[in-house]
Amino acid sequence: MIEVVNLRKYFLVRSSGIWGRKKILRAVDGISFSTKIGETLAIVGESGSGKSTLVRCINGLVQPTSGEIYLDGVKVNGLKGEQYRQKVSRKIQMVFQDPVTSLNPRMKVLEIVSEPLMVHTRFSSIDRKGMVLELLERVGLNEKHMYKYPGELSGGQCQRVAIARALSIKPGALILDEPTASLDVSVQAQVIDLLMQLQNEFDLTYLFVSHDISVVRSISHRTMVMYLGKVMELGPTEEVIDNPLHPYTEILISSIFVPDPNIPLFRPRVQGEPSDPVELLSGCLFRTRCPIAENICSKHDMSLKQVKDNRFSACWKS
Amino acid sequence: MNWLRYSVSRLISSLIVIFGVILVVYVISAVVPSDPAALWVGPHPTYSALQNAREKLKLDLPLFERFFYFFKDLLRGDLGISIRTHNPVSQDIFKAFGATFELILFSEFLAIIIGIILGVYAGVYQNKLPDSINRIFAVAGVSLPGFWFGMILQLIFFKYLGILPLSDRIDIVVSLTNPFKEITGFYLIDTLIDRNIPAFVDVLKHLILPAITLSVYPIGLITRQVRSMMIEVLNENYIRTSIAYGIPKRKIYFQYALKNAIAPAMVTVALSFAYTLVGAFLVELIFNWPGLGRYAANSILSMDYPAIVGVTLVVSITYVLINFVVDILQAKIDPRIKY
Amino acid sequence: MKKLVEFESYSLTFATLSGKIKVLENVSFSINHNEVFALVGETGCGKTVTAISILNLLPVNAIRSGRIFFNGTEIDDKTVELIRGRDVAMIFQDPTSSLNPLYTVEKQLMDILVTRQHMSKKEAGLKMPELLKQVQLYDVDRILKSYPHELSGGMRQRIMIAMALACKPKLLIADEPTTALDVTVQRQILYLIAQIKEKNQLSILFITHDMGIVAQIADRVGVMYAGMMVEIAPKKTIFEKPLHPYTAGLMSCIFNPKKKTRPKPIAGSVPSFNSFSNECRFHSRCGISRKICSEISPELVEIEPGHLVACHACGGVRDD
Amino acid sequence: MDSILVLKVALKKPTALFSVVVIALTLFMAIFAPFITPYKDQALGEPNLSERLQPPGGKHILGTDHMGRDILSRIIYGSRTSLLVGITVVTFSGLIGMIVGIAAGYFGGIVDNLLMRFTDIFLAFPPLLLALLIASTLGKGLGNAVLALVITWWPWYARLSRSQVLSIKTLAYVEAARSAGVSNFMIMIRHIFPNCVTPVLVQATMDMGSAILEAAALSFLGLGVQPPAPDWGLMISEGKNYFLNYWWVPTFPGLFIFLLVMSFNLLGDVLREILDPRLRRRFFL
Amino acid sequence: VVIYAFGSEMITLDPSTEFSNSIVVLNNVYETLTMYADGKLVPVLATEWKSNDSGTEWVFKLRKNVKFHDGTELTSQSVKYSIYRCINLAGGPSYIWDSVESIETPDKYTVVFKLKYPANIPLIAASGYGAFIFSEKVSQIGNDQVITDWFNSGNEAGSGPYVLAKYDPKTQIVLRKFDDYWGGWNNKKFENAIIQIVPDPSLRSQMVTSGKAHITRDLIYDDLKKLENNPNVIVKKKPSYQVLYLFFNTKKPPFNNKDFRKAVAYALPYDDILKYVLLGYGTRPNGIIPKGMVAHADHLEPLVQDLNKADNFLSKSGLNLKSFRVLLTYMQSDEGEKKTAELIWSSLKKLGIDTEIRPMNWEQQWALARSDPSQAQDMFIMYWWPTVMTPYDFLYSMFHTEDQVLFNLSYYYNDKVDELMDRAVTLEGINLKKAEEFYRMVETLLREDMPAIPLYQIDEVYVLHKSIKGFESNPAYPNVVFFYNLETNF
Ligand SMILES: Nc1ncnc2c1ncn2[C@@H]1O[C@H](COP(=O)(O)OP(=O)(O)OP(=O)(O)O)[C@@H](O)[C@H]1O
Ligand SMILES: Nc1ncnc2c1ncn2[C@@H]1O[C@H](COP(=O)(O)OP(=O)(O)OP(=O)(O)O)[C@@H](O)[C@H]1O
Ligand SMILES: [Mg+2]
Ligand SMILES: [Mg+2]
Repeated sequence: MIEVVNLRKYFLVRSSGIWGRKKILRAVDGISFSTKIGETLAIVGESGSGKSTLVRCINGLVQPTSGEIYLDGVKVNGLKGEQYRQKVSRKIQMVFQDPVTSLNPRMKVLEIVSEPLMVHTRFSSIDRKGMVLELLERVGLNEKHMYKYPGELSGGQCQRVAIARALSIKPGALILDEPTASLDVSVQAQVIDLLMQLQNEFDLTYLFVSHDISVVRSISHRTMVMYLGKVMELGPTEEVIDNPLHPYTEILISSIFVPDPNIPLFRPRVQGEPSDPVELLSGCLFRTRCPIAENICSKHDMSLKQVKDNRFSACWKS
Repeated sequence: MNWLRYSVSRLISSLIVIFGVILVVYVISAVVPSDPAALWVGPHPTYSALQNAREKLKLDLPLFERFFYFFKDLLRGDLGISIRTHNPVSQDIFKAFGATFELILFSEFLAIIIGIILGVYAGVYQNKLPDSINRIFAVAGVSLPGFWFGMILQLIFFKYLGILPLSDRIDIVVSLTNPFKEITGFYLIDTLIDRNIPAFVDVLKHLILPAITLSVYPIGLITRQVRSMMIEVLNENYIRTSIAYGIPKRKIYFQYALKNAIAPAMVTVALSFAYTLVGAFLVELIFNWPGLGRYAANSILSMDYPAIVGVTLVVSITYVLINFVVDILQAKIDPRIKY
Repeated sequence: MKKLVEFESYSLTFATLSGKIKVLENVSFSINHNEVFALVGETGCGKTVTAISILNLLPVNAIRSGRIFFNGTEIDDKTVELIRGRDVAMIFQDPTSSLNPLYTVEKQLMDILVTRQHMSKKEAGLKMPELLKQVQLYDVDRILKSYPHELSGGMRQRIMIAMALACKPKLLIADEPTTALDVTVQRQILYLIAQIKEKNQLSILFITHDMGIVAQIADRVGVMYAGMMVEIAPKKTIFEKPLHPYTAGLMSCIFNPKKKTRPKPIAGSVPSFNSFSNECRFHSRCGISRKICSEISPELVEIEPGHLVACHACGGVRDD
Repeated sequence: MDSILVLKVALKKPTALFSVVVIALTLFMAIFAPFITPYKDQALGEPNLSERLQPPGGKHILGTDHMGRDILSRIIYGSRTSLLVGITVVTFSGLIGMIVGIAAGYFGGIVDNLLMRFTDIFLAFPPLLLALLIASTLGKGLGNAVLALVITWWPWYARLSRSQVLSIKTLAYVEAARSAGVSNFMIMIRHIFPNCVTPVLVQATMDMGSAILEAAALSFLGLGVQPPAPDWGLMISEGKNYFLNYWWVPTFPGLFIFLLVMSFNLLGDVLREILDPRLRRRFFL
Repeated sequence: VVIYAFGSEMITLDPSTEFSNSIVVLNNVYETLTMYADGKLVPVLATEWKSNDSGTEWVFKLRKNVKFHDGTELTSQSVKYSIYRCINLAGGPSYIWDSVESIETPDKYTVVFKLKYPANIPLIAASGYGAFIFSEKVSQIGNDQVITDWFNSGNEAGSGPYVLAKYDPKTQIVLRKFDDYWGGWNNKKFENAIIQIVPDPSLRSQMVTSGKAHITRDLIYDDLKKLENNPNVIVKKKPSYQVLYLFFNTKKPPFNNKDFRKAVAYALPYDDILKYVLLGYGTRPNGIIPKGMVAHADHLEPLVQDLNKADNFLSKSGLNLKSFRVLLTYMQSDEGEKKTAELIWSSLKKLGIDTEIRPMNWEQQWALARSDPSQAQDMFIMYWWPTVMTPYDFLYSMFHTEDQVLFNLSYYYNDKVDELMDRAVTLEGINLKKAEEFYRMVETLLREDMPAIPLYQIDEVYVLHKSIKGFESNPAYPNVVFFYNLETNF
C-alpha cells in the first residue's frame, strides 16, 4: 500500500553567530519501509525524532528533499493540483493530534465532513448530507451533531468528526499523528476502540504515530522506532516491546510507567535528552546516551539491518 | 552576538525601506498637477521668466533623470532648493528642526511618563474604578481632534483665564528685553545655558499648551497599550510562578511585569512618535510654532515639492530610525528575539 | 498523624461571561506529613484549581466557600502570604511559560532566595550551585547565565524544581510536572522528585492523569470527577479494588504496555459545568445509576479505614 | 464566541452602551438629515448673511457661522460625510489589506517577501503624513482624501491579517484541507479568510474613529471636503479665524467629532477585550 | 521700537528679483529713484528728470551725498549696476525694464535711459519691485548666484533709513536706524523697527490692542468692526490698487456665449459681496482699472445686480441650463475669495446654474487655466495689482492677445483692444490725456464683451496702536509700512 524508499527531509535553519550560517537539520534521514493493506504500522520515538515530518512527507504536506514515495505502486512525490487530488488525497487521509485545531471553528460539522466530498466527487448537496450522516453515525455521532460548530463539541467528539472527515472519500489508508495524545484516558480508549473497529470494517491501512507505547501495543501490528530522523528498530509490535533488539528501544520501553502499583519506582536507565538534530554526530546517533556504548560506536555504520526474518535493528550489537 | 547580527540585518532592511520611501515620495510629488515654475517666479511673472524657471528647475527632463539628479544630490545631503522660499530645503528644515523637536520631545516625554504610570496602574487594577476612569481618559485622548483641542485650550487658558499665552515660542517683548543666544535651537535649554530665567519661564509658558495638545494622543495610546500589555503579562504563567513563590507585589508589578510589558509597548511608543511628528503639523499651525510642521503644511498647501519631499523624507527617515532603535532596544530587553 | 493540608467542604464558583459555573463542589480531603497524595481525573475536572487554592492563586472571578487549613491555620489572604514560597512551593505543568523569559536563571533563583529566604546576595550566590547540583544539573555556570529559552524542556523543569527546593518547603505541589516532557525525561524528573521527597521529608500534592505515574509514585490517591472528589484511597486499593464506578471505568480504560488489551471505554463524555444542579455528576455516564443519583449529590463517606467513596450505590455497602 | 453573546455582554458595559447610543444617533442624523434639519439650504452651504455669527440660542440652537449658516443644521448634514468617510476608508483598506495580507501570509516565501517589503515602505511613513502627501498630490476633495487614507491604511490591515494567517495556516484544519486536496484559493476563502475576520473587524471598529479623525484633519488643512459642503473638520477649519471671539463656531463641530470618534474607540475597546482572551484577567494578585 | 505684525513669511531678499512679501522689508532698507504717491511722482534718489519728445530717452539727476549702508556713495554707476542686475537676472519683476535699450552714465550724478520704445520711465522707476538701487560694491562678492545667496541670508546694501539687523524670515525681522541716512533723524522717529511674522489674524489684532505690536493689517473684517470702537487703536482705511476679478472662459461653452456671460454678470450679488465679504472695507471700480488710478472708467457705471436683466439675457442665450455644470476655481488660502466664491455659487444656484466651486492653490489653478482653454475652469477669480502704476499694467496683462496664455485668462482676443492699448502706452509719458482717452475706449469695449468683471477693490486697512503718529498707507506699495515716516506720540 504505502512504500517509502530512502526518504530524506532536511530543513535549513539558521544558527547563532553574527552572520549566522545556515545549517542543515536532518528531520528525516534516509528512511525506507513499506506497509501492507489493512496493517497498522506504529511509528514511535521521542519528540523531535521526525515522526510527523515523515508522515507529512507521505501525504504531500511536506516536500521531501530526496527519496521516493509510492502509494499503491504509483510514485507520488511532488504531485500538485488535480494529480495530487487523484493520486494522493483520495488514497490517504490524515487525523491530527489536536482535535480542537484540526477543525475549522467557523464551519459546521456538516460542512467540515463534506468538504473532501465536495472536492473529490460531484454529488448533490442532498446526497452529500446523507453520506455525512452515515459517516457520523459510523463514528458514533448523530444528526444532532451535524449542525454544531466544533466549539460546541467535546474533544473526543471533535476527534470523531476528524475521523469521519478523513474517511469521507474512502481512502485506503489513514495517517494518525498522535490522534489521542491530547485526549483524556477515557476518551482515548473510545477513540482507539473506534479506530480498531473501522480498520476491521474497511480494511484500512494505518500509519499510527505515537510516543505512547502502551497504546501502540494494543493497536498496531508492526512498530518502527525512530531517533533523530533515523529508524532504530522495526518489527512486529509484540516482539519489539517484549524483546527489544536496540538499546534505544529498550530504554524507551523501560521508561514507560506501568499502571501496576506493585512495581516500585526505579532509577531511569538513561540520562539527558536527545541531542540537537542540527549538530549530528558520526556513527550511531544514540551513542551519547547509550548505556552500552563503546568507542567503536562512533565509527560504526548505523543503517538498519535485518536481524531475524521480520526484525530489523540499527545497532551493530544486536 | 545574536543581538549584533539582528541589529545589522535590521539596519540593512531599514536602509532598503528608506530607499523605497525616497522613491515613493519622489514619484508622488513629481506627478503633482501643478506648475512649480509658477511658484518659483511668484505672482504676475512674464512668460520668459516662467520658461527660465522651468529650465532652472530641470522640469523639462524626464522623471527618471530628475530622480537620478535628486538622488545624487540627496546622497550629499542636498535636498534641493525650496520653490517657495528659494532657500536650500535642508537649511529651511534645519532651522525649523529645533522648534519642532523641542515641542515633540517635550510632549513625548510627558506622554511616556504619564502613559506608563497610568497604564501600569490601570493594568494592575483591571476593571476597578481607577482603571475605568483611566480608560475613559485614555480613549478620550486618542479621540480628540488635536487641532480642535488646541483651540479649546487657547480659549480656556488664554481668553478666559488669561494665564497662558496664545501662541508662538516666545513673547516678542520678552525676546527683546531678555535676548539669549540660540545654541541648541531648544529654547528651554538655550535660556538655561544663558541663565536667563525670565526668558526660560516665558518659553516654558509658551510650550505648555502646544505640548499638552500634542501629547494627549500619545498619552492615550501608550496608556492603552501598557495597560493591555500589563494585563496580558500579569496573566502569564511566570507571573503566577512569582506570586506562588511569594515575591513582593511591588517587585512583580514594576520590575517583572513592567519589563515584560514594556518591550512590546515600545512599538506603540514608536508609533506615538510618528503621531507627534505629524500631529505637530496641525498643532504648529494653531500655535504658530515656527517649526517643521508649519513649514510642511505651508509647503504642502503651496505644492512646494522639494520642500514636501524634504520634510517627508526627514520625518519618515526619523520615523524609520526610531523604529530601528526601538527594535534594537526590544531585542536587547527580550533575549528571545532572533530575527 | 497531624494533617498538613486539609480541605473542608471546599467549593469554588467562577463568574463567567455566560453565567456562574460551580467547578468545585464540596471538596474535602487532607494531605498528611511526608506523603505523596496524587490527584487524578480527566481534563477540566478541577485538579489545578484545587491545588492552586492552597496558594490562593485563583483568578479574580473565583468565588470560594469552605475552608482550607495548612498546618492547622486557616488559609486566607493574609496567611497565604506567609506560606507562599516558604512552606509551600509549586511546580507547574509547563516549565517554558512558567519561567520569566526576560531574566536569567540566576536572577530568578536569586530573587527567591533573597526575598523569601532573606539571604544576602553572596549567600545566595553560594547556595545556587548547590541547588542546581541537587537537581542534577552540573554545568552550573552556563546554566545560571542562561535565559530559559536557551535550555531544554527537561532542564527547565529541573530549574523549577530547584526553585521549589530553594524554599525548603513542607509541601510541594506538582501540577502535571512531566506531561510536557518526553518519556525518557519524564522518568528522570519523577525519580528526582521522589528522591528529593525522601531526602527532605516533604509532602507532595501530585496532580496527573497518567495512572502509570500514580502507580509508581503515590501513597494515596484522590479521584476527581467534574469538580467532585469521588474516591480517596491508598494507591493499592484504587488500582485493585476501586469502588466508585467512575474509578472502575477509568481503570479499565488504561492501556498497559505489558499486555495487549482491548480497552473498555466509559461511554459518553464529561457534561458541561453549567448543566449541573444538585445531582451526582457522574450519573449520566454511570452504568449503575439509580433514581436517587439524579436527585441528590452523594457525600464522600469512609467505607473502610482510609477508603472514602462518594456514590449512592456504594454507600456503606461493599459489593465487590 | 457567538456574536449574540458578545453583543449581550458588551451592552452590559456602560461605556459600550454609551457608544452604541452615540453611534446610533449619528446614524439616525445621517439617514434622516433632510427631515430633521432646521435649515436645509444653509446646511448645504446657502449663505444667510443677515445672521452672521449669532451666538447659540433662540433661532439657531448652536449659533451661526461666518456666513450666517445654522451650525446645528450643518452638523447634522456633516454626520453624513463623517460616517461615509469612516465606513469607506475602513472597508476598502480592510479589504485590500486582507487580500494582500492573506496572500503574503499564506504563500510565504518570495510572495510574502515582496508584498511585505512593499507594505513596509508604506508603514515607514507616519500615516497622516502620507495621507497629506497623497491628498495634496491628487488634489483637494473628499474622494481624494478617502483614497489617500485608504492608501495609507491598508498596510496596517495587511500586517494584521498576515500575522493572523501565519498562526492560522499552521493549524491542523488548514493542513487537513490541503491533504484533502482543497485548492489554495478555496482554502484561503473557506478556512483562512473567515478566521481572520474577527480581529480585523475589531480593529476596523476602532479605526472608524481614527479614519474620521484623520479625514477631519485633512479637511482642516483644506485637503478634504471642500466648502460650502458641510463637514465637521471643515467647519472647525473655517471657525479657526473666529474662535477667539465667537467660540461656538468651531467648538460644536469639534465636540461632535470627539463624541463620535470616542464612541467607536470605546466600542472597539470593549469588543477587543471580550474577544481577546488574553485581555481577560485570570490570576489573583 | 515700532513693531509691525505681519501675516506672511518672508521668502527671498534679493532686491533684484524679489517679487513677493519681502518688499515690506526692502522698501525700508533700499530706496528707488522716484516714488509714487497719490497719483504723483515724488523724487527720492533722483531729484529731477526729463525726456525727449518721443519719450524714448530719459535723463535723471541723482541726489548728492547719499550713502549706502556699506559706506559707499550713490553714483550713476550704482544705478546702472542695480537696474542691469535686475534685467540680467530676469526674475519676476525684470519685465518692468523691458523698454530699456541701454543705460548711460555721462557723469557721476547723471543717468540716461535709452529706450526701445516710448515708456514712462519715472513711473517705472517708482515701482515697488525691481527698482531698488543698491551699492555696486556687492558685485565684488562673487557671481550672481553667490550674491543672491548673500542677500537671501540676510544681508543688504541699500541706502534706506534702516539697516537689516536680524533676519529670521519665518518669525522676525529687526531693522535698526541707519545713522548716515541722507534724510536725517530726529528723536521722534523710531530707531528700531520690527516686522514680526504672525500668521494668525486674531492674534495680530490681539497684539495691537494690547500694544504688543503697533501696526498690523489683513485682519478679519469682523475683528476690524470691533476695533473701530476700541480707543486703543486707530483703524485706517484707503482703497488699494488690488482688485478681485472674475474671468469667464470665453473659449468654452457656456461662457463662450456673450449673453450667458452677461446673464451671470447681472446675477451676481455685488452689494452683498462688498457688505459681507469685505464688511464694507472696499469699493467697486467702474471698470477694470481701480479707483484712484489714472484712467479709471469714470464714464461707465459699475455693474449692479439685476435679476430681471439676468433672466432676459439667460433666455436670449438660448442655453439649456440642465445640460452643463460649470467650474469656478479660487485660491483656497484667501478668505475673501472663498466667501465670494460661495456667494457666487449661491446666486448662480438661484439662477438655475449648477456650479462647482473648487479651492486650489494658486499655482495649481493657474496651471489649469494655462493648460488648454477647453479643459480649463469656466470661471476663475483672481486678484490683480500693478507692479508699475499704469493702467496699462492692468489692461495689457489681462486682455491683450497672447501667444501663450499667461494672464489673459478669459482667452480674450480683440484686435481693436490690442491696438488701442498699444497706442495708449506709448503716449503715457508724453501725452497722458490722450492715453487716458484710449484706455477708456478699451474699458467700453470690455464692458460690451464682458470677458471679465471686477468684483471689488479692497481697502488697505491698517490698524495702528494709538501711540503711533504719522502713518499714511500708500497703495502703490502694498503691505509696506515706511517706518521712517512714523513718529511716536509720547
Ligand atoms: N518547518 C520546519 N522547519 C524547520 N525545522 C522543522 C520544521 N518542521 C520540523 N522541523 C524540525 O524537524 C525535527 C523533527 O520534527 P517532527 O515534528 O517531525 O518531530 P516529531 O517526531 O513529530 O515530534 P513530536 O513528537 O514532538 O511531534 C524537529 O527537530 C523539528 O524542530
Ligand atoms: N478563570 C476561570 N473562569 C472560568 N472557568 C474557569 C477558570 N479557570 C478554570 N475554569 C474552569 O474550571 C474547571 C477546572 O479547571 P482546572 O484547570 O482545575 O482543570 P484540571 O483538572 O486541572 O484540567 P487539566 O487536566 O486540563 O489541567 C475547568 O472546566 C475550567 O474550564
Ligand atoms: Mg509530531
Ligand atoms: Mg490542570
